[in-house]
Amino acid sequence: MPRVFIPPPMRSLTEGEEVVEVGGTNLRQVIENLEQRFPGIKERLCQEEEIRPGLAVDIGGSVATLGMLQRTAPDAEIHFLPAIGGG
Amino acid sequence: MATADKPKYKVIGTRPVRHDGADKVTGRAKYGADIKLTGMLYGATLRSPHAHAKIKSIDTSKAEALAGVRAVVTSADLPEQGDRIVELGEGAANMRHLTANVLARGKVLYKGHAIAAVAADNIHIAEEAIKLIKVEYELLPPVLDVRKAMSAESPVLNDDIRTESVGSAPASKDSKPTNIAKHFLFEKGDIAAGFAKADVIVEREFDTSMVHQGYIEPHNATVFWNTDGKITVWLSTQGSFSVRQQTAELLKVAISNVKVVPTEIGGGFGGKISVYLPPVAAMLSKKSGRPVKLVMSRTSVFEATGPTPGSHMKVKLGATKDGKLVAGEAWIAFEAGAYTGSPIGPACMCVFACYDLPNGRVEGFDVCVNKPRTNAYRAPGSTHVAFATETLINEICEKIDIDPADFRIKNAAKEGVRRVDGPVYARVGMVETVEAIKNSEHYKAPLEGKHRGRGIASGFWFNCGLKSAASATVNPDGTVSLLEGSTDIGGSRTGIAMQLAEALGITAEEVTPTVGDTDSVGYCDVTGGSRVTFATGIAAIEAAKDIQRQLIARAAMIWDVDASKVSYSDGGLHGPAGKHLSFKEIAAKLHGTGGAVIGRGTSSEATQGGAFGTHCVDVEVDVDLGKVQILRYTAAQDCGTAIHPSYVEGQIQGGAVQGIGWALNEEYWYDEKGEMRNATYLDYRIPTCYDVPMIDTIIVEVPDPQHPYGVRGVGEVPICPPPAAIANAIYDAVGVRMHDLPMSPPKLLAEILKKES
Amino acid sequence: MSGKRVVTLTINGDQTEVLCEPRQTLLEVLRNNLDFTGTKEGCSNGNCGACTVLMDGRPVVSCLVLAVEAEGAELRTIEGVACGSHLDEVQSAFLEGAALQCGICTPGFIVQTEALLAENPNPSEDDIRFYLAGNLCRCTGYDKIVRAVQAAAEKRQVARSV
Amino acid sequence: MHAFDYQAPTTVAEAIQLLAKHNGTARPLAGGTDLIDQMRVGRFAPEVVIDVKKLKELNVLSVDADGLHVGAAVPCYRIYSDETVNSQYTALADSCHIIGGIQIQSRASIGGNLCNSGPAADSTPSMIALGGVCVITGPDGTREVPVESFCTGPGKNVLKPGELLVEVRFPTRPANSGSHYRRMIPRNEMDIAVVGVGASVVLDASGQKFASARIALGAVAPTPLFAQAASALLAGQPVNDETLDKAATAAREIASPITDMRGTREYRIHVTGVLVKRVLQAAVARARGEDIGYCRGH
Repeated sequence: MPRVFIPPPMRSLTEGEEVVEVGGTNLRQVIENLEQRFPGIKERLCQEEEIRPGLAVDIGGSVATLGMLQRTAPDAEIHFLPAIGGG
Repeated sequence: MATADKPKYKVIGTRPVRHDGADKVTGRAKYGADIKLTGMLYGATLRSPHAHAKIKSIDTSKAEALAGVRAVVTSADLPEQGDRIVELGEGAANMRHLTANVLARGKVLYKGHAIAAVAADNIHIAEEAIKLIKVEYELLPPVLDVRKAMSAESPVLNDDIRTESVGSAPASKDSKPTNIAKHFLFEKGDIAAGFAKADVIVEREFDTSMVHQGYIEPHNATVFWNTDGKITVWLSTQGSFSVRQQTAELLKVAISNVKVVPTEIGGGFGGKISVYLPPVAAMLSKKSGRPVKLVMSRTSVFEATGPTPGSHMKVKLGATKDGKLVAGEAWIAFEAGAYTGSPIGPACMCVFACYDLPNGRVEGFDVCVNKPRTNAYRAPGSTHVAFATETLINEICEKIDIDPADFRIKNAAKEGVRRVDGPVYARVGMVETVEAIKNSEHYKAPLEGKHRGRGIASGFWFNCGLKSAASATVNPDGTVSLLEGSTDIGGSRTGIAMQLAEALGITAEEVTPTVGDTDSVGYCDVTGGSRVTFATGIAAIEAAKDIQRQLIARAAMIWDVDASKVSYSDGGLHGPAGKHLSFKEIAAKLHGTGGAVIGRGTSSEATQGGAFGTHCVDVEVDVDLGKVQILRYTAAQDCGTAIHPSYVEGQIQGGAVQGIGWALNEEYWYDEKGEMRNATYLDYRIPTCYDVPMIDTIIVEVPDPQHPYGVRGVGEVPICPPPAAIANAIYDAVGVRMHDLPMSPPKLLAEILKKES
Repeated sequence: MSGKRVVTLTINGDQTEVLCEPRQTLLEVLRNNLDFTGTKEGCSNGNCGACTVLMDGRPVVSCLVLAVEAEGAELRTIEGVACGSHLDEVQSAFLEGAALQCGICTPGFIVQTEALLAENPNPSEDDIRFYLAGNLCRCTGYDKIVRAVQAAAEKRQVARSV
Repeated sequence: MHAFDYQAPTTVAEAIQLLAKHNGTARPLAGGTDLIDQMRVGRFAPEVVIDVKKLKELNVLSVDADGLHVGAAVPCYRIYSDETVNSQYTALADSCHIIGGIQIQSRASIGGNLCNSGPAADSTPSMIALGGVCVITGPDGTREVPVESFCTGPGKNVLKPGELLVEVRFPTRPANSGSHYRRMIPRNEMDIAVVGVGASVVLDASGQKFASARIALGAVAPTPLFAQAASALLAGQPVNDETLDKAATAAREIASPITDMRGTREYRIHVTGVLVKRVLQAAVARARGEDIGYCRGH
């Protein structure tokens, strides 16, 4: 199952868990399943069913470019990070 | 320097003359300010003389009455935006802030903040009209220091900003507004246990001043709002699609009503992404019915575009006596400027990114102050933190008596290492760049002479992928016309054309690249993040593959064989029984075999691995004046695969010299009223060619597996190491450690005198 | 009293008349009135050199010259550097040496280099850097520009000795 | 830019008549490298701009029994290209070589530099050190003012409405003399002096003692300063570190600089001492006929 790394401000929702294993073959499923287990988490990550602007999701070392549709490999690590712009 | 098993390329790695070269050495190339349209009016902008004030009233009547004035606009002419956050390709923007930055609404938040604009028959009339606009202000105390801005007593700039974080609960609208727009926290391992294992711990505080990208071409925009509602924008920009979206959102018109025609662009470095002039010129055009051109003055470019933040940082590192890093901690506050949006996120993610740090904690703050809203500048945020970390690394090396190159190699980030912010590195080239420096003639050469010193430092940038599109049409003479949408700041169209040529087996000269407007080419994200040669390159390669597929079908038709029996390689088609058609031969047969062949390609999923660089510098310090001369400079960088080595070298050299400027003399110098007192090239001192030596480059090639030819972006990384490398060299020369950028003569002299007494 | 006047001057060998106001700089008149937009505007106060033109053989920043002062002057702009369709040595050295990135400073550098090489056909690296210090480039770090000037000087020396 | 009239008189009399007629609302234009920018940013808005480059008296660059005559409109490049200036009035050549870049030097004049009356003007300390005298012509005739008395404040000088600076005259250089100007700038070119020092020295026949000296300072007070006490104390003293240190200390004492974006007060005072010593050393070397190996800019 993908391993989701929980940013510190959300750990109050995960009872302090820093890494959560949760099923799903794309990001939408992963976030829905997270929400099932830890209600309130989706609102922190999403706005109108899309990833919040300003937030980047790193899946298996690559920044997700397909948003909620991005595939999540069974062994993937998922990180929520500040979005990065370049010069 | 290349890896041993480097693939054989025909075009990649050669140095053709760039396709836009002839126009640029003869003065024919058209940049934004060169646009001239029939009936065009010239605009001028009224800007705030105050750093922080409420606007009580604006009276434009006298300006409107001046002969030759055709239109006047204020923020009242732009639609209300409400609380909308919009993703703009390379970052999200709060539209309320974006529109207020374009034309102040209710408040001015920095000196130079645009308030109103005029379009007139010529620039002189427009400038006279500006003086006739009367604005009544209620002055507010300016907030200029990042730490003071964070205190509870500080005046608050924006009444709609509350602290946000990744994954934080949305703040209640009833809570008190603050200047701290963002707060990020990253943790890895056990920080206390880590420091407990350390034999040596160093902790220092660092300050850096706000600095500007300093591109030589001022911002510009020429806009015509036609009677059918179609708006055409000509300008120099790093992203025509981003300008289209920002302009449409700011004017609240459909994206399809805005066409952006990118001109040649005179430098950007991250500063020509945000929109300042197009919506204003658009409204002036709508009101006057004529095309309107706006061009910023150099002073406005400094005062009112998007420099990179000043910062205050506290960084602590611990290592064992045998030279292993065990823990690191960083506290970083960035001046966002008037509105949120500093690169504090990447700064937090970069601060320890060069190293395998088992235990780390990084906290960062994005803080509003009465200075222009900051924007991206070459590896945004990474140079600040490299200055801190890389000088601490050398301090540790001195304490435990280990060569700074060896220490870096021993602790380098490499494949499989987890960054403090979480992700794990794929194949990267940090070790290779330090080794390249360690083995360089420069590093091995003895440095003699009084008050001379040598320093090294490393730097990191992520490099991004994002979205690109390209199309390519085969011409009957066996050449290809390539159309892509990445505005070309430094020769990228040639780098992209070379990848297409390589994929088709033709020469770079046989490809004619054009940067298209937003109506003629598929969506491309901005030219930034060192992404264009990578991602638009992939799109061009995909277009080449699409051409190959179509040509295979044509050849199969000509030879009357099944397409599966035809292949494309070495610049031609191969069929059964030795049948062969060169690219040129098949190109000549297109008209009779079904007409045009147009290849299309996009790139959206590929994201780059990071890039590293390590620099070595020799300096000489005039200890009586505190002035530093750069004697020798060598920069090594992992470029994956260098497509056009001359332009790879050029990026590294240019980035290094920008970093030298940042290190020694560049700064926004504010008086207590919040006025930038050095908003000219005379007193904002970017290096001249008399300030720097030749910049030697070592191209390290550790191919990025995510790109067919192994490209890694080049542009960002070279600005990161210079300030730290120079600080380390200054220490080697005169024994003082500098923690404050720029390391200008008065500051360095004060430290030298302190040490002597 | 501040009325327009006709200024007669020679630009790249062609005599030209232009109607302008005293307050118009030579840069503005070249670009806006005469469409010589190869001369670039970077700072308008003489610090970047992007607007360099040769006036009676001397390099000047055209942002700090009034157009009316150019009455009777001989100007050479970037548009007059190439000989017909042939690039001159400086232009081709900049191209071959990749001495430009964004290109906005390039016309100023090329015109200033023409002045340098006219005055000093065999400049040292220090001579080159000193002479070009009034031209700012933010992209290249100057390395390839200085090398291109060296290459152009060499090429001219060779051409002369043949 | 605001609207103005442009006049290009061909005689000094005509120029003075124009200046007098417009009584303070006209400004002379020589190289324009200060004036045009000042008009662009609105610091000055003269009704008439009087181009003085067509006046032959202001284009004089010659030597006679009275010494060197430099017309107020002679551009820097002509000055440093002149053999006499280069060999005898070297401080002036030093200054003219570093005012702006080469392009600026094609136009900028020492007359303009002086009349702009900036505290940091690069040529003024050299002119003071070389004993320059301003020749001023106006409706009431011609008068002479030593360069050190010309500036009266930042942007202010002794010129009365209708008066025009025609030339600066420098006395003939004595034997065993040398001069130098250098400045501290953060970059190596294209900067305004943080501190500028000009000095002229005359040595005795042995070359080991100062006969006399003139030291001038820029950017450390509202006007460029003649460091009278520092200059006077050198007379008769041996050329050694101790003597130079004394002069440096005396020069520092009259410095009253401000802190601004170019440097702090403390820094400027310190640098005044450093540069006085370095400039005197170079002037001495030149007086002895030695090559000072001076590197332009840094």
